[in-house]
Amino acid sequence: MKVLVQAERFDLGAQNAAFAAGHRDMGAIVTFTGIVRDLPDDPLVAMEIEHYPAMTEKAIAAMAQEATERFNLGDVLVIHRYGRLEPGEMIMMVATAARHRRDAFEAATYLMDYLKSRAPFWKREITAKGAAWVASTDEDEAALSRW
Amino acid sequence: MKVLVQAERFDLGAQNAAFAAGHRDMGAIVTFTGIVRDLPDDPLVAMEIEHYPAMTEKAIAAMAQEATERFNLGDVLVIHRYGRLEPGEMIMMVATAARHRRDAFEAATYLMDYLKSRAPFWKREITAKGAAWVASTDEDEAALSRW
Amino acid sequence: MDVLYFAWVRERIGIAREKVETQAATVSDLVAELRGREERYAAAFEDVSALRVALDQELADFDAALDGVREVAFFPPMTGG
Amino acid sequence: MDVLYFAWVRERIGIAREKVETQAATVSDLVAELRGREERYAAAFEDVSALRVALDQELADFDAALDGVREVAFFPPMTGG
Repeated sequence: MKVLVQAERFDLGAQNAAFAAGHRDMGAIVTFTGIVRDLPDDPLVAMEIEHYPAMTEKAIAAMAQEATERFNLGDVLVIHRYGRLEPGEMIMMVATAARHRRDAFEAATYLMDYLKSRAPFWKREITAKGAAWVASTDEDEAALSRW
Repeated sequence: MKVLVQAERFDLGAQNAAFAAGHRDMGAIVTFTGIVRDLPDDPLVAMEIEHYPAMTEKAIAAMAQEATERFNLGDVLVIHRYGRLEPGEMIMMVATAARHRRDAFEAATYLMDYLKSRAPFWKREITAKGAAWVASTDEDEAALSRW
Repeated sequence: MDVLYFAWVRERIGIAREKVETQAATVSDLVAELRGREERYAAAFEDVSALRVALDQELADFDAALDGVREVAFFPPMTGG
Repeated sequence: MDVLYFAWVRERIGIAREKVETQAATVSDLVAELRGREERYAAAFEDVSALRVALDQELADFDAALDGVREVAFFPPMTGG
């Protein structure tokens, strides 16, 4: 299991390739990558992500451990950035390795649902008019009830 | 949409990075990678994949088109190999890009369920004792009834 | 029409493709004809529930009509992904 | 104990962390104390249903006891991923 919480960009291709190469005993690898949207007429100038340094890694590692047990994972990787991100930049990624595709998919979905609503990050959208905190959604909270 | 059916290996990292970089307007990228298992005491020497050349790309493109409409995808990539593969080699990958993570996850799961049971590939496992066709499973067939 | 065989269907019949002259109206009729030819065909088509068929590269049912079809392919359930 | 504030809770209160001397038995008791201090605290804690709390870096409920707790953090619902 690897959890990285960092301000720096990460190399999705290299991370995915290294993760897959490290799990030849697993048949199925799933990745999710979250990207700051970059739409033509969107006023978004940047996204700022605040986090709770003493808690973040610990909370993510607990989720990753839970996912590992629940879905029989061979390995899991979570990278999550904080700080100021421009449109089009990657925010985070997860990767899961399992014997069976269903476990790899479910584990990645589970991790995303928990990271959305239980990892101590707070996003703020910066536009020319000012900054606004991103509100959590009922939909994101409801997604957790599935697990 | 891109569909590649090839004997050659593919570069997962480069494919995933290029796919994500090409979709800055999408917030969510999901990939699945299938790997020939490489277990310590497994007698598997190689996996041979036969396919139906005139049908394969057409069938996969139809699945990708259906997934695009059903899950509002911004883009989809499928790479599937045929021929002889050694343990640890990558068999195939899919990548989906969507605005929302749920669509990206569901589309990738949908594509995998269909590729498993509806794309014209037949796997054969080679061991020291001989070769045996991989049987389709009721579980794989049942997975389709979800959609 | 061209008739193609894949995987263990190909192995049992011993060839990957052949030209077949037939008046068969449906896939099932064609299967009955082929089954009557030789033991290796009878072995390949013994249990059609274990087989799939594509007409001109599209999956079809065994009761599908063969009107205008140029290529029929028989194979076991697919194992892609 | 150390009390930390994040996101708009931090903005409303105007500081990211502070030392608080308290005899509060539970998180709710602590919230009541802080709310009584000044308008900016009252504004931050106006609707606790919009808040989350962590005790020593673990998510907790507002009725959780503060015995032995060294760090309390208040923040809005998280928006990670």
